Amino acid sequence: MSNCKPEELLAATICRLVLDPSQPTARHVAVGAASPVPAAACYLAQKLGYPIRLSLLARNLGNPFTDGTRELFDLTGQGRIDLFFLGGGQIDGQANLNLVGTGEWPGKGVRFPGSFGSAFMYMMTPRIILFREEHSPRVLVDKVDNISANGTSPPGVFRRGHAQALVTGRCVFRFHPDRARFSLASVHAGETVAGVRAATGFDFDVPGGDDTAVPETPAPSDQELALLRGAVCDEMLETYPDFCARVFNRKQAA
Amino acid sequence: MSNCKPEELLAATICRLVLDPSQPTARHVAVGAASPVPAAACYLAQKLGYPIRLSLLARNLGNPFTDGTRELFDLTGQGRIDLFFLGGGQIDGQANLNLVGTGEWPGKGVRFPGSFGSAFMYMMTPRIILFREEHSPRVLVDKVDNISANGTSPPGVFRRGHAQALVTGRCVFRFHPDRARFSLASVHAGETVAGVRAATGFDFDVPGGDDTAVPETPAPSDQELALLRGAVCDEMLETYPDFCARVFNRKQAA
Amino acid sequence: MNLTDLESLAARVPDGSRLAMPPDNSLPSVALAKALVRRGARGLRLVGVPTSGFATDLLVGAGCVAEVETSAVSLGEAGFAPRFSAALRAGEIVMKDATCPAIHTMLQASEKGVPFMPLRGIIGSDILAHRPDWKVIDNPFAAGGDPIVLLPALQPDFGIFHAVMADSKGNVWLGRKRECATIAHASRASLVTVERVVEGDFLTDEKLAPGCISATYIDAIAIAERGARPVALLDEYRMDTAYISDYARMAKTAEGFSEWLAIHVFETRAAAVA
Amino acid sequence: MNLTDLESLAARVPDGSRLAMPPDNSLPSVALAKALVRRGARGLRLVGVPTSGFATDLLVGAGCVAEVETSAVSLGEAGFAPRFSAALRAGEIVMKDATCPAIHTMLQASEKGVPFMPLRGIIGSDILAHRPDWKVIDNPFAAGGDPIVLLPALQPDFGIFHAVMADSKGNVWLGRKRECATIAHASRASLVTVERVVEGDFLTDEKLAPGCISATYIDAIAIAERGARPVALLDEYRMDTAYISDYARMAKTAEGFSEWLAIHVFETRAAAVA
Repeated sequence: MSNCKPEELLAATICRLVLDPSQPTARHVAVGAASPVPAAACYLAQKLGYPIRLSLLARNLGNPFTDGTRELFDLTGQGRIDLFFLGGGQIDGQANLNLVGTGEWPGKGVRFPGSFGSAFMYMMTPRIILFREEHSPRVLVDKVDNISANGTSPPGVFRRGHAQALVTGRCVFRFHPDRARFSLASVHAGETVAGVRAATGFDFDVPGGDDTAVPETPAPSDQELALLRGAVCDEMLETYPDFCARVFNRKQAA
Repeated sequence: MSNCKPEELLAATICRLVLDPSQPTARHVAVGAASPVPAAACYLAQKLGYPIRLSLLARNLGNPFTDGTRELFDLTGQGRIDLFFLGGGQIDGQANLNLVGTGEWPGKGVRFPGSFGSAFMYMMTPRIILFREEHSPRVLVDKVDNISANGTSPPGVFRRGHAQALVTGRCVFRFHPDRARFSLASVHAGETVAGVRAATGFDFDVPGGDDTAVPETPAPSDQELALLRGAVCDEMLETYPDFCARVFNRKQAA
Repeated sequence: MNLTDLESLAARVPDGSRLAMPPDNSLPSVALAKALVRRGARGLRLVGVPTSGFATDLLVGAGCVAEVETSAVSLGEAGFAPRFSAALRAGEIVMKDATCPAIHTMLQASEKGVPFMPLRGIIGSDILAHRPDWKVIDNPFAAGGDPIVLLPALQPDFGIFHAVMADSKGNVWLGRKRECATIAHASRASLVTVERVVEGDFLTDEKLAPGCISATYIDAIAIAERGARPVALLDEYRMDTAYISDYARMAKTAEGFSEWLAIHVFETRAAAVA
Repeated sequence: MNLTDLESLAARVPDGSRLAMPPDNSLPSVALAKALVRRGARGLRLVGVPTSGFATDLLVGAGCVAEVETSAVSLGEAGFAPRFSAALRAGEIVMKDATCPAIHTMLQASEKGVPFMPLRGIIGSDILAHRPDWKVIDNPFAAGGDPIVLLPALQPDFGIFHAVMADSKGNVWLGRKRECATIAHASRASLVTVERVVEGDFLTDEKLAPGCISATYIDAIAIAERGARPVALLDEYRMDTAYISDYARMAKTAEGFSEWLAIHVFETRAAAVA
């Protein structure tokens, strides 16, 4: 698997998190507009034979919603979306997300695009997988400057779920809502725990406190890679042409 | 006009109330499912040259709503419906409507179909014209057994309007929300004030207290009659075939 | 898609289920209502969206119904609903009167996943007085003294309606009758009858997609040709007023209704020559 | 129907108006945004439904905008919105951050004619902390201790969007993009650009009606061919990514933006050869 691209590793890794048998089954997964890697992960799960309904917000032709852009949020409110993906300009050690900007409100430092639906989706979806490829102290901070969406809620506040995991370009963290902390689940090939620690602005746990016990993130299997480059790419070509060209070296027919 | 049918007189009468210059202009009028006479009245106003938008709930083909049956109520909530028609199994002297039934709730005596949207429409529409062809002490009662929709509201309760008038097979009443009473505006040809009083279960005012000063309801003009029997009937044939056959003696082409 | 037959569709509805159904000016599945009568369903709680018609009278008459929540029950031009009226008089059903936009609002609250939604009007109506589950609060956005009604979310167990067609993916097309979309969104699951199933995916067709309800909401589909009959289906067929008048006449008595059931639902007896 | 030309449509929008507009994945009228720049509109308050894109960056850059209420402003693949970011940094606009379903909900409250509507989530987000117009109450339908957000009704002065076509009656068809219907219902009036006008009445066509917004909501219509460009229009044309990238590059500086305006909005300068 030495020729596996980073995006392929990430897609296969997220796919395993989606299929994690310790989690409630993901029957219906929604994927936001700018999320080709999570989309690839979900298509991969489908192609592996899991009957997941996948609603891609980014699809123009064949967009799954017939009640306007409101429908995703209504579906989620109804409890019909089991899993969603979120990222953030900043993510902190308590899994708070900042999509608004750095510095004073509303982003007097660097303004990010904005919260999108995060303040709702984070609390109303049973499972959330956080994904941010850039793993640096700039992104993974101790405390976000502004909270677009909070990682945990006080008792009594209606909330269906929390972050299941945070996947970055270097590693996989699990989130523990009971103590509002991340633990390191695996590091990607070529990364070390010390390296991850140096690149992370927040403090996190290592299971058993033993750095050497942290496993390497499993590489995609041959079957997974073949599916990603074949059937998954076929599905994604229309919606994510740039991603398919860059990662799978495939161009859409004119 | 001796050959004018009762429905034609009623339609022309309601048309004049719709066009009453002392009232806020009716730009958009909605007409409920079982209301051919009000529908004829509104079509007549259109054919007389008034630019009224008319939304007929009863239309199957070409139904004006594309957001489901909710849209009428949303439109009304938005303040976009200026005038609506209501009736009732019982109507009392304070303009309360009973569409639920007689006797104990929910109509242990005679059960009527139900309130439909009256409890909302009566309060949220700036102008309401009440229409009930049967004019008897059974229908026009002192106090309704059950209030489906109330004729007036205490101060502070959000309400856009009240009944403008009550049109029956015998007469036209005006409603005065300030004192929550009806006054007799006109009696139809062949009716007397005394006759109306005998047939009415509630007490009402006569302007100046002078029975002889109550005018006769004007008959339809030749132009109005011609329009009703021609252009208005053309519009109504699809939606109200039975009414058109009975009143205008016109049958739909097969 | 989950394509089954009409009787199996009816078998998916446990006794005591709460069913949301559109009335006769929308797309009721009269075919499924008849199948529920045949399967001997009991204790159903019907929600008329926002009113109730032929199918409700039929189910009530056949003893399938424990409760009706609606804004009106009527056979339209054919008059009052005879079996509903009789059951109400006999105290055989619980009646929860509402008003049309309140039904829509309670379903919209469920559609949105909120516990309640406000609605103007209603204050002063006896409907409100007889709905202890409806609340009046003082509008928190006004300076005070502005009462407004809050309605609780209503989540039916099943949405039941008839659509024109289904596609290979289990999406259904029913045109502008979007109250059925609200029903589907608000209900735990929907059971849908259709005139026909066609190949393809309506959601990829910009002309068809706007009149679709996606398979996400739909538990199972059965083909029932003329499944709305005697009610009209968009531009596909008109209301069969003779059929409804005939029903209204026969259903005036319990005996006449039984005879009608035998002919038109159980088909154990041939219809009398018209 | 009220058919006019593009510049007259822009002239109907007084300075200071609140305009609701869909973002780049829906049907923004970029043509009308450009006409508003040409007319020199000032003090506009833009509402992104539920986010904002190209047209918003353009209007902000041209100095037409006083306030932006939205859940995000972005050029999608082409990155952050450059003129919006610059104006925010310079304190030239008031920013009211929201979250997508909150925008929908505030418009739905207006659509329904209620002063507020509840929404789950949001509690704990700094968005709520910076919206004094949003309130938290204790859910009156729970036993206590269940806080929930109430959002006020938002009524834009104008809904602004681009549709595929209008008919002789002034109804417009835009397919599944129903957020535009919510915009139209919630706004005092809507101004719509279309690719073309066709004879007939869409509302009498069961296939077209579900994707229509009726003339009731629409103040005036102007034909603007490729009026969504550079944004995609359903299956009619695709997104012009080169056009957007070009914009994103030039709009990095105020000077580059002015040059872009001269070429693409005022057309006083020819476009550079690509």
